[in-house]
Amino acid sequence: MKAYQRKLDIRNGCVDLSHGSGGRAMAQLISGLFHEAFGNEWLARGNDQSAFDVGAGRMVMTTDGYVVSPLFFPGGNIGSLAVHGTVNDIAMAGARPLYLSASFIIEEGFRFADLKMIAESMGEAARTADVHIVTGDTKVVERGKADGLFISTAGVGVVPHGLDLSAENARVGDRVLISGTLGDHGVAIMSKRQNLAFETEIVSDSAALNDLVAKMVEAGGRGIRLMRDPTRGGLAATLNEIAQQSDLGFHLREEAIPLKPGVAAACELLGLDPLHVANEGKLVAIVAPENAAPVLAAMRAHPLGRDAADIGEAVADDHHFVQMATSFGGGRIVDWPSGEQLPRIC
Amino acid sequence: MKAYQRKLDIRNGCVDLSHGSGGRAMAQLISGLFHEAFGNEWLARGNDQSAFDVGAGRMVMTTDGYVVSPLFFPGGNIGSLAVHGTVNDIAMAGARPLYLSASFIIEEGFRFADLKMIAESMGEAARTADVHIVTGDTKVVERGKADGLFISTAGVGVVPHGLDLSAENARVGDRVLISGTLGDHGVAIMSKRQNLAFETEIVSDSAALNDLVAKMVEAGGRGIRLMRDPTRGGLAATLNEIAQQSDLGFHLREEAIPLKPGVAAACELLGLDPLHVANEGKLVAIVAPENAAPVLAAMRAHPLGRDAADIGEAVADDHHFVQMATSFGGGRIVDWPSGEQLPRIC
Amino acid sequence: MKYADEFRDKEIALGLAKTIRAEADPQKLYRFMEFCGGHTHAISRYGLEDMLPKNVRMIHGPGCPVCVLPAGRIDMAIRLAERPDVILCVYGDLMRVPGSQGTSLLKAKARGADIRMVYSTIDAIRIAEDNPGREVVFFAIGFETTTPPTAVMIRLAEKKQLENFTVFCNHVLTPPAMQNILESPDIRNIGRVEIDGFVGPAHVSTIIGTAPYEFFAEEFGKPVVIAGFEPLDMMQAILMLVRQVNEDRHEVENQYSRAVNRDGNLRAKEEVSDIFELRDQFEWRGLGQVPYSGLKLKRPYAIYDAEVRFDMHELRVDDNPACECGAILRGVKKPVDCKLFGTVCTPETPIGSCMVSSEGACAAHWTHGRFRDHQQRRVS
Amino acid sequence: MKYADEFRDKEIALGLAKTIRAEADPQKLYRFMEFCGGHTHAISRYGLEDMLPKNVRMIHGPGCPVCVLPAGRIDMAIRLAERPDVILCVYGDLMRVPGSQGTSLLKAKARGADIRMVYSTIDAIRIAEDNPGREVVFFAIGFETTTPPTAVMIRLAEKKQLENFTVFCNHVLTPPAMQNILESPDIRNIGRVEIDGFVGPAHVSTIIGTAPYEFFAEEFGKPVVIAGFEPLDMMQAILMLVRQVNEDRHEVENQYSRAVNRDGNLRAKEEVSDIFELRDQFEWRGLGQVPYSGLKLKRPYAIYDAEVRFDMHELRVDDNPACECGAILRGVKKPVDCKLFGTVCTPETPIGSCMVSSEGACAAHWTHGRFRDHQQRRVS
Amino acid sequence: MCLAIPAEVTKLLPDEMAIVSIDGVSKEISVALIENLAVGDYVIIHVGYALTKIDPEEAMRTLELLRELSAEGQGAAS
Amino acid sequence: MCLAIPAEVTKLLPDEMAIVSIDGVSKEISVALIENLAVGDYVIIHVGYALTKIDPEEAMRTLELLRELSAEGQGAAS
Ligand code: SF4
Ligand code: SF4
Ligand SMILES: [Mg+2]
Ligand SMILES: [Mg+2]
Ligand SMILES: [Mg+2]
Ligand SMILES: [Mg+2]
Ligand SMILES: [Mg+2]
Ligand SMILES: [Mg+2]
Ligand SMILES: [Mg+2]
Ligand SMILES: [Mg+2]
Ligand SMILES: [Mg+2]
Ligand SMILES: [Mg+2]
Repeated sequence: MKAYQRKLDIRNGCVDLSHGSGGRAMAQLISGLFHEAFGNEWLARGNDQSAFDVGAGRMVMTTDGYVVSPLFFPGGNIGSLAVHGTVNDIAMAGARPLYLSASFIIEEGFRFADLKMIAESMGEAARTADVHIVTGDTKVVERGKADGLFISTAGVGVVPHGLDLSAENARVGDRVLISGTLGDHGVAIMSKRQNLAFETEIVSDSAALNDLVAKMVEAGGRGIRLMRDPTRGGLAATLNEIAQQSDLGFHLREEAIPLKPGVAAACELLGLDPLHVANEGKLVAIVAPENAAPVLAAMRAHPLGRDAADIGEAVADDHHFVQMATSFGGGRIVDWPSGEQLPRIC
Repeated sequence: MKAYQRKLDIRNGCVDLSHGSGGRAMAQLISGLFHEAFGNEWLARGNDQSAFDVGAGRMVMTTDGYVVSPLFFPGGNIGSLAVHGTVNDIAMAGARPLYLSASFIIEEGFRFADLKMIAESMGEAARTADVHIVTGDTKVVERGKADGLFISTAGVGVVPHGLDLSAENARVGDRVLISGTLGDHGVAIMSKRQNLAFETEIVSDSAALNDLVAKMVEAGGRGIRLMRDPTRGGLAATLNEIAQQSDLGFHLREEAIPLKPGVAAACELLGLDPLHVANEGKLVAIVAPENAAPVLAAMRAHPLGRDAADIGEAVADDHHFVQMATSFGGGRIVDWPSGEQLPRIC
Repeated sequence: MKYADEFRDKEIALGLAKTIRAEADPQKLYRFMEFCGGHTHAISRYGLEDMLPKNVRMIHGPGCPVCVLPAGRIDMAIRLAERPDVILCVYGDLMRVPGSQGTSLLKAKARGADIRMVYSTIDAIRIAEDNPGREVVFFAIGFETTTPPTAVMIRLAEKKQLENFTVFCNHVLTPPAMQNILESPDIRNIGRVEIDGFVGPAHVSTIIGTAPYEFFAEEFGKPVVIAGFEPLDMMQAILMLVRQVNEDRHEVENQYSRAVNRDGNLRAKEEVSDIFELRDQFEWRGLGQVPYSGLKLKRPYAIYDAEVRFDMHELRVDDNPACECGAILRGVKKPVDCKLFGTVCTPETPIGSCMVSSEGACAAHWTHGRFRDHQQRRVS
Repeated sequence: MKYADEFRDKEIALGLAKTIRAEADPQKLYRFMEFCGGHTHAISRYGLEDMLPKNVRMIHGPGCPVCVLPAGRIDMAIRLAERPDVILCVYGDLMRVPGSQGTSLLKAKARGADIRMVYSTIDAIRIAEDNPGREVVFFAIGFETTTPPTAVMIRLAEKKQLENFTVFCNHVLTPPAMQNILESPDIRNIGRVEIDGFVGPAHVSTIIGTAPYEFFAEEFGKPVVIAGFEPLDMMQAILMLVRQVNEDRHEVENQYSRAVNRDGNLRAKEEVSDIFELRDQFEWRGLGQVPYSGLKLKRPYAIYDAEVRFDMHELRVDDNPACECGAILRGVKKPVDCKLFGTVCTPETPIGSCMVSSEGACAAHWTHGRFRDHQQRRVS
Repeated sequence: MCLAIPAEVTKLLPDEMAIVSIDGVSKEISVALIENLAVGDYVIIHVGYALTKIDPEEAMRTLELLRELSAEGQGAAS
Repeated sequence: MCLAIPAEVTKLLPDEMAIVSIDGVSKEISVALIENLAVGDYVIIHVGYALTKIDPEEAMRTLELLRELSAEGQGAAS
């Protein structure tokens, strides 16, 4: 391509409406900022779509929109999150994530410097997860019509032969494994919200779990019934969903659930249940009892599963309750979160 | 699934923050509104990703974000547009679109009734285009942090063996074919913008072009070098892009370019160049000269290509100019649009 | 967490449970009301019910200031927030509380009212400073615990000479409500279950002290034990109540001595009495009008009173007649006795006060205890 | 489009081109300035240059009110728009016009200034009515064509008693600018190309009529032909100018008689003279200070004058010294003679007035005519 | 400068407003600057205002003249 | 009701504010309601205000009593 007039002023410049209007300014933003950060052969061809070869088999596809606020948080930013989240939804099917697409919706006035940092985080997250961002789109909306930046990523991957992980696959007697401590992402985010502002060492757990999943599949094979990443709504929402879809219930042991003291403290401060708080680098696996031990061992051998734990089992229950033996010695339900997670005073 | 408490009040209700927070309200919105509208076996399984079988070969993937305002416009709405646009980007590779994902970013206060209409339009557009919306995501942001509704769709499809359409493939001497009248979508949208408000019979051309493309590929085979849908930035941006990527220039004949009188009039009124105005159901095909006639015939035989025309040719040009012989008899450049398309007074 | 974890010890709990079982007379029924939602929450959160003998039964009182706020006051707040000049600042708990006809602050916000969630009254002051052209109203709710922070905020607004700042005051008092439960005329319709003792408020008592309960224990002949919100605090208090009943005493005892004394927080009480005065009566959702149970701003502080500045008029909304909250709060019925429980009425779409916050009797049972209604086998 | 399509007829054009070629003396050079950007646009849009003989050369004048607005006035507008109380209403053309240091209204908007694009002055009135708590300022620009709509709007604001509405007036007049081109002292530095005749404004003349050019034709001895903006209008006017030159006449002729007469639009002129008066001088980008070339609001309308209400101070920004606009506007140089053309200066990032709107000489050449600089073969 | 196009008046409205039509595109404009306007008249519109009426006879005369001038050229050397 | 948790005062700030810490989570709160506060004290915090100081001796005494009462049960019939 011939040089476009002046270079983007990354340090001081910001996105304006001309960067979304299909003219030279947009082409410059895309090639000068996004392609540079994601750099790969597919984007370089400059088409509105990208092509790749696949072998015959089973593929999975997923999408998620990222609207996190603040955009930068301890442990990551919206860019790395947008890669991890979508990679993880692919990985939860036991699949190997391959290609991602990225759709950017940018509010006018957004600083190039921030956009570049975010794009670079995406590029790095993609390289680490061994996936490629092969196609994308950029829209710019007027000030006040977005919240800085939204990213929607979609992803595709391939499932190893014979693997069919799905929410209806849990069976009574299956074990519930969790890959590590809960609530880190949600607490890291909340610590930076203006009205809550508290200080904590907790950083988001945002990470790509595909490699961990590969090791688990190796160890557990078809004994793994299903996996899910407990994001919005936390472990509570995830297990309630699975209970409904698999038509059973769960019994958990609170003592077994890994939780950082700082996360517990922040949740007490805000009146939130850590089981309702979002995670972005954790997974729940429902595993046949005979495979639980090897899968758990494989998890613990992986850096992202060091704190993995067996936290309970699937039980027959027409009411689909997720019950929990509290660490105090009683029993309770772990219900869906109701509505937005708001800090409580009561 | 067990019944969720009260039904969504589609007629009077609206989205609030609880519909994006991972709890029961969100599950209800998704199953009660989106799944109903898109209804298919993949969504019914309720996973965070969907799996499907593919044969070995070449696949394409694309994404686009839709931020159109107003959301409802003559000839469609953001929902049908989000399907057509992504289907078309797949089709432009000569591929058969198969599966779509949909990411919704919704501003709190958005009316269920509107959301339902939009979802139903998406479902219908998908059925017409013979694609399936197999996975999705819903986020809700605070009032003032979005513009009602944004949709990002991604899509995958398969390319027939031996076809490799790409922007760098144009050759000197190739013909430039366009599938119909230009500017209909942009003018239909602008006619409903508050400050421009004019009345016109023009409706958006928003449509899925995959069937048209299939017929063209049948007729033209590998003589089709590349196709592109002239969306944002219009025909001007599309041809300038291709000129740069294929390292050549174009010569167009203005007389040959199909244009509705109402579109021409609206553009004169606003001081816009119709070649800069967006289309959502048109394609440009760069075709080897010997294949141009059969491809054009195939286009004209299709309802979406009735007004197809041969509007010019690719020429050698180090400067990558898109030149045009005006209908008045002179010559001019058809340049990229510069910045946002703003109505002019001068 | 120091001063919390120690009071959640499972081993101590197991022994304490045995002590309670040993001391509770199997021939007797012990019906204790925990007034506070904090205690209700602890019971359900830690599964305390599973650790008490069957004849020790806890009755969940009306002690959640969010739950007891009547729909009419929510409607008033919504009407205020819908004014384009107004920014309404609220504690997060209030967002889902139902007003009339299925409305709520959450829905009003979705429809365009400028409603901001705050964590502290100090945030509300900051919002007022940041928005000089707008009217910032703080939606004040809460018992004696939450009132002093509102008082401090009004002092601060005075000091900063904020002219765009007012308070919509909904502060209420606990002793009149406890009294109402035992003697309100409604009891004739609802019936009454004998209450054998009260677990008294924890954090309310840090402010008002234990003295105010003395009249109460004497007048009604009921034992009262002030208890902390940790589960061992609760169990100890229950044991103390069992002992009082067994010994036929009705005294005020203080289990929560690490934070509560007889006089309370004098400085806080003084701030409150400087700024607030009693209303003749105030409506409690589930209880109806309760005399001398609510606070309003004193005359000299009327410029900070949103009800004065915006000429707000009392709105009254009848409670849903099918809602059994009144009977539940008085121990006559249980949540499952209500036809609406878990069908029309859930935490997502609460109908009555007991379902509104996670500390209401119905919400606590729905969220944490419901499995017991269908119990096939015990979680262990 | 009636009254437009007929005047774009290719067949007539071909004959007319031949007539011009036949009548233009090959020994002579005909240098005609079209004052108006509308004419410049028609030339480039329809490729008129390809239809004229080589010795008939068009010089693109300063006739685009957007282009000639100096950077200082843009800076003033941005400073105003950055006030949180102000909503600035502008015609879309203005958004990309450069102020100092690479700024523009588009960028100011991106950084948070509340700037609204309007199509008509009537929209600005509506915005003022819809935002009673804000100050709505209309950024008025334009020649005699665009001034009457501003006048009507001020009348309307008066009638509606709008108190939050003002006008930032930048209206300018064409005859003083035409005069400046021929006699300004700058010419000594820039040098001058002889201009043999003027294509006179089309729509400006619908308002002011042809009379004002009579003094001009006489004083400077230059033929003037008022022409419509359609390409055949232009070609006819060029033929008429060729004939005047050949016959050594210097008259005002009216090619655009279907819309223009000698007196113009009396009602519009009256509205304008009621409300506006001349400034002593006004800066034009590319031309510098031009005496009696700008308008301001008369004293009785000062309450609608943003410069008065907001105590705005004139900001002066020097033009980029490398920019050759001054010479280009006077016909001494061509866009390609400027070192910045197409490198630093493009329509996306314009440096000088001639690149600002699509009607500027440099922008028109970049956008539509550039291929001729590298022409290998003729488009046909 | 001064983008303006011819449009037909199709309806007169109160408050000196009118509807004009251009090849099926219709728009509300102000006619406050025009006297004696009738439906069927053509006006030149600019920034939502009619600037002047078009004189149909003059238009026809110009067009005839254009044809003549063109014919002169066609008759002349090619 | 009245969500409140124990926190350690780690720093006193001007304007009757202070920093408290709970297991590594620290937060700025108002201590306008408390007299004679020192770093190292534990307070009960509620809606960003300290309501009262915790008396460490009373806490220890309660805990001892709890252990005794528990031991009574452990000694009693199982
Ligand atoms: S379930 Fe709902 S309606 Fe029934 S008593 Fe409880 S709060 Fe009232
Ligand atoms: S190219 Fe730009 S800098 Fe050069 S003369 Fe034209 S406007 Fe001025
Ligand atoms: Mg997903
Ligand atoms: Mg996900
Ligand atoms: Mg795109
Ligand atoms: Mg997931
Ligand atoms: Mg695309
Ligand atoms: Mg596209
Ligand atoms: Mg999702
Ligand atoms: Mg495309
Ligand atoms: Mg409001
Ligand atoms: Mg402003």
